[in-house]
Amino acid sequence: MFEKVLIANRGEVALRIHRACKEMGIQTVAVHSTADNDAMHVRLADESVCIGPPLASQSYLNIPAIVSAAIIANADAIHPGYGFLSEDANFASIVEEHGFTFIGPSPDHIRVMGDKIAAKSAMVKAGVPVVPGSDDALDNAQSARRMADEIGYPVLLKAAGGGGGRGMKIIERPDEVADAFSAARGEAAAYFGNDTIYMEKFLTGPRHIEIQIMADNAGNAVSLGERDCSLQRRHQKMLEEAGSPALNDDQRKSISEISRKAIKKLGYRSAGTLEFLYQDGEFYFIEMNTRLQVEHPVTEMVTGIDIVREQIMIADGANLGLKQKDISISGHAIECRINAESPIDFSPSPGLITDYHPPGGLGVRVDSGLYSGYRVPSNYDSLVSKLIVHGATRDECLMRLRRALEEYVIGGIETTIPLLERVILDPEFISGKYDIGWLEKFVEAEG
Amino acid sequence: MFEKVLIANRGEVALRIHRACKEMGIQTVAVHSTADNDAMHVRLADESVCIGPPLASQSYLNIPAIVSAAIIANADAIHPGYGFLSEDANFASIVEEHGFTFIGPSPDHIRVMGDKIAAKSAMVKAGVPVVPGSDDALDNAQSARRMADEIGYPVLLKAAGGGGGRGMKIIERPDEVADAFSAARGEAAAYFGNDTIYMEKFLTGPRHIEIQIMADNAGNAVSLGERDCSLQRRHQKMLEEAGSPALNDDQRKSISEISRKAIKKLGYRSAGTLEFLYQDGEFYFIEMNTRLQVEHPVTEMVTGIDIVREQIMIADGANLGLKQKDISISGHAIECRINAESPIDFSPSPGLITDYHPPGGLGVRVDSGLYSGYRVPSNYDSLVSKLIVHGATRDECLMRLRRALEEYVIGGIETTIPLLERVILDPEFISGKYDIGWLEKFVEAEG
Amino acid sequence: MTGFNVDDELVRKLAALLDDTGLTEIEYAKGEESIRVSRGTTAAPPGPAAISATAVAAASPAPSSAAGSHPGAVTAPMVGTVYLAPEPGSAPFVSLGDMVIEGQTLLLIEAMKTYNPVRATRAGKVVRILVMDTAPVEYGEELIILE
Amino acid sequence: MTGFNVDDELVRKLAALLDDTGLTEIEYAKGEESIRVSRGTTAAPPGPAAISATAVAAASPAPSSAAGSHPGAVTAPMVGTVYLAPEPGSAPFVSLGDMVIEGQTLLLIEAMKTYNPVRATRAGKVVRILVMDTAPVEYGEELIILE
Repeated sequence: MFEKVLIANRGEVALRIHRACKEMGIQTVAVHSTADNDAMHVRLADESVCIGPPLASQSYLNIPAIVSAAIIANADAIHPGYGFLSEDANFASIVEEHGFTFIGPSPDHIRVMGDKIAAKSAMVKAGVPVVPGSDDALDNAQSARRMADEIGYPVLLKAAGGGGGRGMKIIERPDEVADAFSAARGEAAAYFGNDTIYMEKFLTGPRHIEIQIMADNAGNAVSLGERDCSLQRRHQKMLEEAGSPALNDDQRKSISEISRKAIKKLGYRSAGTLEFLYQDGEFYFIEMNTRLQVEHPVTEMVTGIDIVREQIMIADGANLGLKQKDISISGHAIECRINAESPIDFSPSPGLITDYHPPGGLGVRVDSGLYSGYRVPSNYDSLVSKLIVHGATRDECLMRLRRALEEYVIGGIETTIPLLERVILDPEFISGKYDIGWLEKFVEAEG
Repeated sequence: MFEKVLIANRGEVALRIHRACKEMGIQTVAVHSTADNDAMHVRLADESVCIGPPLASQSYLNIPAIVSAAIIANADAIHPGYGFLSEDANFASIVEEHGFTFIGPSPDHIRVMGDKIAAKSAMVKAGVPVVPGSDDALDNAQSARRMADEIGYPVLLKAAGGGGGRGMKIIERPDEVADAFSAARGEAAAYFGNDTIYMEKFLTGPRHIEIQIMADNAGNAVSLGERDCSLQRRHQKMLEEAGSPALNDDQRKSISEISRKAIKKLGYRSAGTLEFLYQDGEFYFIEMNTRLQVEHPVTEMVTGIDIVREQIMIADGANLGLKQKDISISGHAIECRINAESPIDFSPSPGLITDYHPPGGLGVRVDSGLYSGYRVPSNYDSLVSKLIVHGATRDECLMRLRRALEEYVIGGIETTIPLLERVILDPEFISGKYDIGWLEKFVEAEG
Repeated sequence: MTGFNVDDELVRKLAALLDDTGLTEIEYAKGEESIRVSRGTTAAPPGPAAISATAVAAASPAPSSAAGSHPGAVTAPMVGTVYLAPEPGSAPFVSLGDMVIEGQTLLLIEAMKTYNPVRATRAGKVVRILVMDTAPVEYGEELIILE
Repeated sequence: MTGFNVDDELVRKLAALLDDTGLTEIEYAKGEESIRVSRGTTAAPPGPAAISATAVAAASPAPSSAAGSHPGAVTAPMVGTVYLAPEPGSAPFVSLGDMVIEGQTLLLIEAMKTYNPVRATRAGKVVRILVMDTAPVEYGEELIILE
């Protein structure tokens, strides 16, 4: 087993990794910028190395600094966390070239999944459903009509050179195809100087559902079930559930098994997540994250599996101690992301934490580097705490979440707790009937 | 369902009950002495009523004050917690006479189990093993010898009128019986004016193992498995485990089933605990607690069952939603009791909490009313926090406990955290080979 | 051994200097001798406000602490329901402006069907009646103020 | 024993100087005599001390914050290993007491097999060398002090 692991990240995930290491008897090295001298994981780590100034490009994204720190601290392995260098295939290669173990998948898998086209193509080959559409440009209105009839309405026309909605047309009915096609082509030519047009299925109100997978070097692969991350604002997830209130057992087993088989076929190693859009009983692969996810704790709460511990074990060469039949989902879990920002206009709110009291009791977990007297730096992501709650049922979980949010005291800065409290009291949210556009509408309606 | 529950207790258990109520949509009424005006559960409760001065006899043991508070607050039910009035059959009767529901067993069951002789006799009838011995006085050395041969050596002679070790003799071998009997009789006569002598089996190094049971009004009864509470100092439990490191699966199933059948036969209702001494593969019933136990969370962690919630449901007339076959034990859990006292000489250490930061992350639960700026009153029990940790295995649980104790910051008062940290590093403790005398020896050896 | 010969006067003088100047530490050395005096800042308790932010208001007012109470306040000796008159419809025991003597019954508190008289702890004039008839009261709650 | 003859006036003067300058400590020594006065910052943040009680010491010293660093300090621009001489066995780039000019190489920091010269940011005299040859350094760590 590794004797010493360097944690190439900051904030709550650095603390998460530190805790997993300590629980395995592994020493930890925290690397940090000067803005994080007083961060909790830096204080708790066995060793710490300052690697640069606050600017991430000169510290948490600074590959030579991180590798040098690993060398001088004599670490055995590097855990990249999420964000920063966690999906940088080049970083993973350099780490391995210097004789350290990268706690994650192979650089090749990171590279393939980092390229959306290559990832989609690899997943199609591995039997994973993707958003139906034309891989080639549409020549004329007739071929557009044929394609639309094949995919099923509504469909979306997109300009190859495009963006910003220009050249995009939604087609609801067959008789709209011809006009829409020429309008889209005209706009595309006018705005981008390129009239190439593609078509794909248009999802009117999809949910974001993802599958947590885990695989070892020996080809064993398991699925730890789904997470529903449809509650998003500007593509940022705010609250995640396991399991999804939208799926029945057949659906969750089916997509779970499709994902498991795919990563087994791909020869993937370590933890990873397949992200899907889900609508009307169908799943459409969008991308794969080749790293730990922010929302991994909800899966830990319902499966009882310590995902970071398993990552470290697999990186150390151990085989998965679990088979698919050993994995059972127990109860329901929800994670709330608590950000240091205004719950009204989402402006950042860094600063001194004057009071801090996390909720406790049965079924409540807090992953946070906050403490009373800590100063939240203005240089990084605003995520300062994750509140994760487990219950025997979704109802019980929601009631527990409500009382836990009420108990949570974070003084001195603004946080998104008041918004979360309002969201979980909303009847639509409680009913589970929300898609990826729901939160934006909720926030607008409030404003 | 109840609309409003009055919590007739203080400290962490009052907070525990408050949380369970809030998670069931039930309003809470905190009753408190003037020493607890600033207690966390008083602050969090929907309503609070001051019922008297700090002295427990005039507040938390003051039945008229508590019942009056229930009347003026218009509560539906009263939860007694543990300690104070929780095992006072008279209180339970008065509560019921005034039209409130007592969240616990019937007054009759409390009364029977509160009388050690009656409890033992009821348990014998219900098929529960007890410490073998003479129910009647021993007439002479010959009958003492016969009894000792029957029970098996070593045995203990006890004076009926006795106490303080006077008149007590341990007999290791048959040839010691005659001398020991006359010596014990002589001492008993001299010290207590009563030479009546009983005999029971002498346990040289027992463990304290208890079974958590739960039963409803319809006669459904389940066992939630065992807890090992052998780590004690002066009969005060300090750390509890579920399951016991001393039992194999057959043993735990056997005593669990014996206990379940007994309470079913007794027609018991609500949560309860059968306490046993355990030695050399045999269990000996000592007493039954007809209330919630301090250490109930370890059982919650391994079964996933919210015991306080079930208590409330049963009191409200619901049947147990569980059958014995639905109950499975998952992983291992340990609770540490953190007391406001010196970890060296155990002198009380009440006072102002200047810093407070509980540990977080996966598998860690904290039940505590402490907060930064709170003043621990000197009037009550020194228990100020319970740290409960769960792991897939006992080893994982111990490693997690270690890192959680390291993270825990309680400033301004002395606590038993340093002692707990030393205990869990001790090889004998880690091996699980400790009996009810172990901790006293450990503390002495340290001193 | 000569041991120390601690100079009381000097320590007291330096302590006074700390006070006057607001310093937290003074250290002074000369040859082999040195002295250092310091005073830790008395830390203000950070806490309660934090929690209270989440606490909901209690249904009944919190009892006034002894420190804050009026010197002439008569407080509730028990939880219960206040009765200002001996029977429904009859005149109250006391009214605003009444002069009362020590031991005079001011009101009743009913607790578990028992009516407990609350008596004046001293002679004086009833200047405030803080509770309504049939109101619930907590232990320690102020009922009447005598002057 | 003669004891001290603490100079009130001096203490008061230094206290006033603390106020004026915003310093938290002044230490002064002359021959056998020395004096130090300090003032704790009022309202110190409560947190870090609490946590640090559980934190283990870092392997390498924490970098001095900008506020506390010596004005003539040359700090490490990167993490790495210090080399005080261009090659093993050769003379060091600089020695104590040397006068250096701006831009002169003071030492090398090796990071990922690259040797990066650390140069004097100003002319001056080398009054302290704070690192040993082949020592690991953090970003921002003080290496050499020029005066």
